[in-house]
Amino acid sequence: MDLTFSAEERIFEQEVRDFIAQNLTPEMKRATALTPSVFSDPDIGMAWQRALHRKGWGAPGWPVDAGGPDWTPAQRWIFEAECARAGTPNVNVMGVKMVGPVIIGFGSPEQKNFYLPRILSGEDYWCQGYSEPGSGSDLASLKTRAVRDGDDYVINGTKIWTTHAHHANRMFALVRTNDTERKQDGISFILIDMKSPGITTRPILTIGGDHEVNQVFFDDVRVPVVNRVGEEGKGWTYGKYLLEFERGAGIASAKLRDALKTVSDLAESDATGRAIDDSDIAVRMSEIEVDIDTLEMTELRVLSALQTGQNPGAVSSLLKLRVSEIRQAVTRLGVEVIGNDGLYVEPMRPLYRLNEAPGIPEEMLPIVPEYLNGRAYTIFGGSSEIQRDIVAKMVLGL
Amino acid sequence: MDLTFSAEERIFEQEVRDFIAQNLTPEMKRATALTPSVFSDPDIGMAWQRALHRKGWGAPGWPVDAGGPDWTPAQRWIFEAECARAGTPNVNVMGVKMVGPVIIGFGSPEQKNFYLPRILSGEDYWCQGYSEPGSGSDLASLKTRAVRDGDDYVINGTKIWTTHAHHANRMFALVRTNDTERKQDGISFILIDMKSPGITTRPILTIGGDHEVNQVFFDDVRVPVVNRVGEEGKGWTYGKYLLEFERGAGIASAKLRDALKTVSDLAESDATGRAIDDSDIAVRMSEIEVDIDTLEMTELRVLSALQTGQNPGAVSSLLKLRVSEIRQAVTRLGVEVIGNDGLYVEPMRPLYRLNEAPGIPEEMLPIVPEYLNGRAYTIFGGSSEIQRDIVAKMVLGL
Amino acid sequence: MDLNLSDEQRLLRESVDRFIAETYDADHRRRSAGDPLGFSPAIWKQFADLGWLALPIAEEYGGLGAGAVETGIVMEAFGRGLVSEPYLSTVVIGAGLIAECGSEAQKQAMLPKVADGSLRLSFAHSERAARFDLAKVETAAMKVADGWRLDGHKIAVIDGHAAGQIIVSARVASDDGTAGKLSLFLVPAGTPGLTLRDYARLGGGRACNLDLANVSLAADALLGDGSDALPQIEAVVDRALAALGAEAVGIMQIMFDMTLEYTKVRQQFGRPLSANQVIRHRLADMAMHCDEARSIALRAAVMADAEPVARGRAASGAKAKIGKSARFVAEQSVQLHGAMGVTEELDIGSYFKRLLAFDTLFGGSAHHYRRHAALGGRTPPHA
Amino acid sequence: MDLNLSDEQRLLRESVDRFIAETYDADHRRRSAGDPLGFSPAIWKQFADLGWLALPIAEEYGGLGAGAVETGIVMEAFGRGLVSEPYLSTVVIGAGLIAECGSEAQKQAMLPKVADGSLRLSFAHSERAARFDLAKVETAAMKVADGWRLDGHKIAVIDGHAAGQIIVSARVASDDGTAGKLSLFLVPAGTPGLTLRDYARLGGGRACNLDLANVSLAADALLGDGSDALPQIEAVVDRALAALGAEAVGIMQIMFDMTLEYTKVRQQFGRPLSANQVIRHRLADMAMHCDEARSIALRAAVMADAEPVARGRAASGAKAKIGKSARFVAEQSVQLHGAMGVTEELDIGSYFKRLLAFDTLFGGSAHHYRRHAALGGRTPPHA
Repeated sequence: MDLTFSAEERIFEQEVRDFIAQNLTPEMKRATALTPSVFSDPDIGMAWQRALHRKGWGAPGWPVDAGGPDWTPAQRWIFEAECARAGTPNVNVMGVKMVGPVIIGFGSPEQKNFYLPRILSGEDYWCQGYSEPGSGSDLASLKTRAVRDGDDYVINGTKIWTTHAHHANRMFALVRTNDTERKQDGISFILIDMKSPGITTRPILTIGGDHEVNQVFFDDVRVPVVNRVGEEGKGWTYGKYLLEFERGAGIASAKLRDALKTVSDLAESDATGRAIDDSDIAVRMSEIEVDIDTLEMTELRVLSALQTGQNPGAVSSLLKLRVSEIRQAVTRLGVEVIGNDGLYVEPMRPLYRLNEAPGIPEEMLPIVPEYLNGRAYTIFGGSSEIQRDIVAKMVLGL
Repeated sequence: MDLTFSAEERIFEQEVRDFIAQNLTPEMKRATALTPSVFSDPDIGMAWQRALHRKGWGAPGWPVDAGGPDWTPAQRWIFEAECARAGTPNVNVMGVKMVGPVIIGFGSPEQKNFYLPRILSGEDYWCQGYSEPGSGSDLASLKTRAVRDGDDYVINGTKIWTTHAHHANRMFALVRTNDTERKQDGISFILIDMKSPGITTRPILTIGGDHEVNQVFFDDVRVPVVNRVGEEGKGWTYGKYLLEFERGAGIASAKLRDALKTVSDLAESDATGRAIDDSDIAVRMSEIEVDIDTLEMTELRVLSALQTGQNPGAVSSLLKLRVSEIRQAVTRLGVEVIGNDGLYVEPMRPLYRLNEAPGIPEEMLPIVPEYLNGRAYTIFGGSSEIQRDIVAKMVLGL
Repeated sequence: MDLNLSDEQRLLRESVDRFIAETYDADHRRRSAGDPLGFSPAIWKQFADLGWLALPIAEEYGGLGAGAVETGIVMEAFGRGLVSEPYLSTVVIGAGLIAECGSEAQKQAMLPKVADGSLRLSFAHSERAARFDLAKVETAAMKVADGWRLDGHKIAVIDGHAAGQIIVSARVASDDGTAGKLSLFLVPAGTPGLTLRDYARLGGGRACNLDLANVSLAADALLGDGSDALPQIEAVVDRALAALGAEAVGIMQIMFDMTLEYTKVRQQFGRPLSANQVIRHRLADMAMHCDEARSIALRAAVMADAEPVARGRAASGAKAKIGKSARFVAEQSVQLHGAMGVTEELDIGSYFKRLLAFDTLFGGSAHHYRRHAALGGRTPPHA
Repeated sequence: MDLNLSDEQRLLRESVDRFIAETYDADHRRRSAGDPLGFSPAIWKQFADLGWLALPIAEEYGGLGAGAVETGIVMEAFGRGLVSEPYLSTVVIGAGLIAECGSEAQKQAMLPKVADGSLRLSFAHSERAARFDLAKVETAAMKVADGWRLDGHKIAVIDGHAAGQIIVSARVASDDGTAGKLSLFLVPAGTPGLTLRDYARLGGGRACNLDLANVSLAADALLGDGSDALPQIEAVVDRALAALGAEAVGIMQIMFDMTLEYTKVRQQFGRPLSANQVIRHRLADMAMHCDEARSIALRAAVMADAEPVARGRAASGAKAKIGKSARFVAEQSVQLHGAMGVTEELDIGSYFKRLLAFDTLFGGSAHHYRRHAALGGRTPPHA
């Protein structure tokens, strides 16, 4: 039992480091640091996606025949850890990690041939149309309707909390194609061109002042039936597959460690009057660091099980809950570290393109928006209350 | 708006202090300090009851014609606060505060004449027969049965968690006299002589090693029908009255402050290596002190409302929850203050009658048992979970 | 012993409650959020007319001679309305410092103007390196022939842009080169060498950073007689903490009320959110936190004129406890509002930010529990 | 990178699990609770026969040369069984100190005896005034003509009554009167001047206070060469923390399992406790805490031989984190067992006390988070 990587893995680690050193520009790094959101703006994120794609690393989780790099679980770990440490931008996860695997699993040959290369290359930018006003964590209650008319579906309704809909040229959506007794059975999974007539987008500012999510309206939007993935009425199944695909592949500790380091660096700087000399802040820094150590060990336990083909079991279901709580703890500590400078509000976005020097040290700018926006960690993607319901039922068998 | 007492109230305060100075012996004070339970042993508690009775203060909450002292809410506050500060023993609350008010409210003239003076004088010692094995917080599910036979009820069944049943000569109990659709309707309130044939008592040691509670078995125990209080089948109503009687009269902050002072004194002593110099302990001491300040203000707000005849409203319903949590926080801090000496277990009871000097400073002896026994604060008398259910329903209207 | 409101206090509460309900709706807030002034001079005038600006000022200077309890009544309602007028800066802190430290002439000159609404004040004290240590001031004041010269940097100067006079704390350089006494100076807006960098403040209103470069002041700019002003600053900040606590209570209560209502109305999985036991218990806890905050804020107000240790412990205890409670109520209000809670579309987000700003101002819970312990003789203040 | 158990480790786990399941039932515990020895010499012999006493001892001294992971496997099962045999005192701490500090002759003389079960050890280090500061020792050792003289008082000497040799820490008086080096001395049971005051230990087993009054020891009673032993004590205590963490994980898991089962079976208001959402969520949190404790305990074990800062931070981080998690799981297990949970009638109470003792041993969460921060260069250790 040991925590060190093998010689081959260390060679791979060096390859990742070299790649990052050659491709991560100072501008990309700074823009990422100054983004108070988990989503990088496309100009930053897609530049990084193109670099990854040139190297053949455009979609680490995909099978080889779809264009994936055929990494072991340990290699994926190393890649994610090095990216987090270096502060690389986030790519379009809705493409690479969400719709991509669904198309790979259930798409037609034509869909695979058309869409997958465009995800890898960064030509397409995807958004996700799941939530609707009023649906909340009860996703199956969705009401956006797709009615068959010849070779098209005609879509009417609205989606909300649509991350980067204002940047995306494509959306994958769950829509109601049938009224069935069991609500889940009437849902289909459909791919929509965002330039289709009848689509309008309304920005929603987050509590931190960022334009990240939107409401999208569909007014007699025609989508060819061939854009449906898989069978009609099976959309719910594909949506769930997507969640399972992600399961066990979660590598959150490295990013959290990087986020904590940002806060720790601030706390050790004169800009905060050396907040770290406040014993409360020092001790809470340790508490969070140990929580991240714990999370990392859990992730490595899962990884070890995966490496030898075992099922990691219940443990990975518990991770989302802790990850969101730790993220919130990091952002909260950040706010306390910057003290009075947390009163400063910078309304302009993106922060990495401000025209004049802000009233507080630049590196403090994302701290308060990150805390504010981070309240969503325990809400989006199934609230923590729902997650605990699921753990009780699925993991504890209650 | 002010926190100071009036001239008359200050005179009363002095009278209480004088009374305590003249009647609280060093032995009583020491025994109280060394009792890791909220219940004083009868030899201590009843000695204090007799002293109070001589002064006419045997039952502060009773009406004058029943033998109460006719105090204002402020006087009751002052009395409780001074007693807590001085560390007086607890009297038999099951008599004075529980069965007494029920007899006053619903008892027959014969019952009042017989029982009330014996409670005041300390001649009778009462225990409460409510809970049964399996009933838990669902009290109405009780099964102990009283069957009418001539002028007697014949009682069979068992009660549990009966505090000081091994000391008491009388029990008031809820028993089932009828099977009714609504479980609550078949319950009667009955007074039982503990020397009746057919009663046996089994001690249950608490987690702290104290003999405080018991299981009591009834095997064809005959109780005269005249020992029933009020109407048959109305016992549930009387039991609820008892809870309401207590409402608004809760003065817990003074005792908590005294308990915290004990821990604080230990923390400032060399016996704990001056635990208070540990900033964590100092800060947590402040946290608890502020919680007690808060509770005291809430109690004084209730008292102010009562003084002017207003209904204190919802606020008092929230108090039990906080009182039990603060109590647990005090006992927990105590354990951390004494450090390694908390590993010492003293199995002998009562602690104030040990034959030889213990292996740790005497004043530390009750600390760990108090923490252990104190886990019951959030369980007995309706668990905190039940209390929150009640607050949501009754206070928030949910 | 009586914690019931007096008749006058009840009338004051009704008056301010009514005003807030009528004036400060979401529309008003949206308008003033975009306003570079950050508050309304017209409303300020109304405050003056209603007597609120005169409340804690002594009667001999045109005030009403009321106390911290009355200030608390006003501030609690201001919290509910997310009022951004510079009341705390001007009336509680500014006028408070002048009353504590000022010479008779200074009091005569300024306090009546505060009371009648013609003078607004601001307190420039915080510096970046000091964090929340009130004694740590590096801004330097030098005695010169015709008065004083000030140099230094201040941050988080609440409402500085709106003030006719800014009260600036500085160390007076002593002759022997040791750190001198902490003194307060009146710096009129627009004084040469004074640069304000104004910004929108978290939770509403505005604040600024302030550079003092070779700022020349007349001899009478010194507030009072030049004795060390730290005790007076502490007294005034303690009263500010009590006032802020009351404001936080107002915010917590309205967030709780809104959340309680929302959970009853909002349906998920075919039933209201409030049908979930977990949410019912959470709401019970929120109710408890609101009530506790109310009690301890009241205590800080009632103790606002007690001797310094008792006053300071009451004020810090309240700031610390309300900080914790407010955080719980605020975070859970957002959580239970779901995705809508984390947008700028609902008021709940605005209240959330105001409570976050509350927690920051003058230091958070950990800082004030530590001060509470230190004032109680339990730990060295630096720990 | 591989956190799967090796085949040997899996076999060890199966063997110790089986032994615990067969031997340590509630009856066994009730018998041994009344026993003045507090453990069973016959079982100790079985431990020796099964090789567990030899586990972490180097092969050249009759051991198996295993590491902290193997110790953790044993300790986790011991936690489940509430084992009261002096394993930690003898094998982890006692043998560990001898291996770290002892001369070759001392190792040769004692380690094989530990491995074969014929020598039990105990570590007398804590003093009342020191609290949990490992460096704070007032017990004095004086060099005398024919050896050493020891005077002082020790408390919380775990398993002291059962030890053939007690390892006593003391300051060696230096010639110039300054505080001398921290040294360790082997004090055989029954040495004149040594008084044990033996008592039942919270959560099972026994401990004692120890008075040393003019205790004369031979020259070779000094463990090792007399250089300051603090670094070695810290290394061994860090390994003890890892072992205790594993023990706590075993206890937490069984408490959780028992509580989960109980809430499914126990009916209130006509349905099982586990039908309540609040209780379901609580159980989910308990499961999470158990799993987190397992991860961080494993980390402390895997890091047990790392360089001192990394090792110390891993050990203190684990002690602190498991302390918090264990407290939650223990308190909630009692809470959910209701009134029966706060009696001596159910095992849950015994496990509860053992976890409370765990939290006390070598200092609680606050102490260890502080050490973690200090070792990370974040705060002075005294803060």
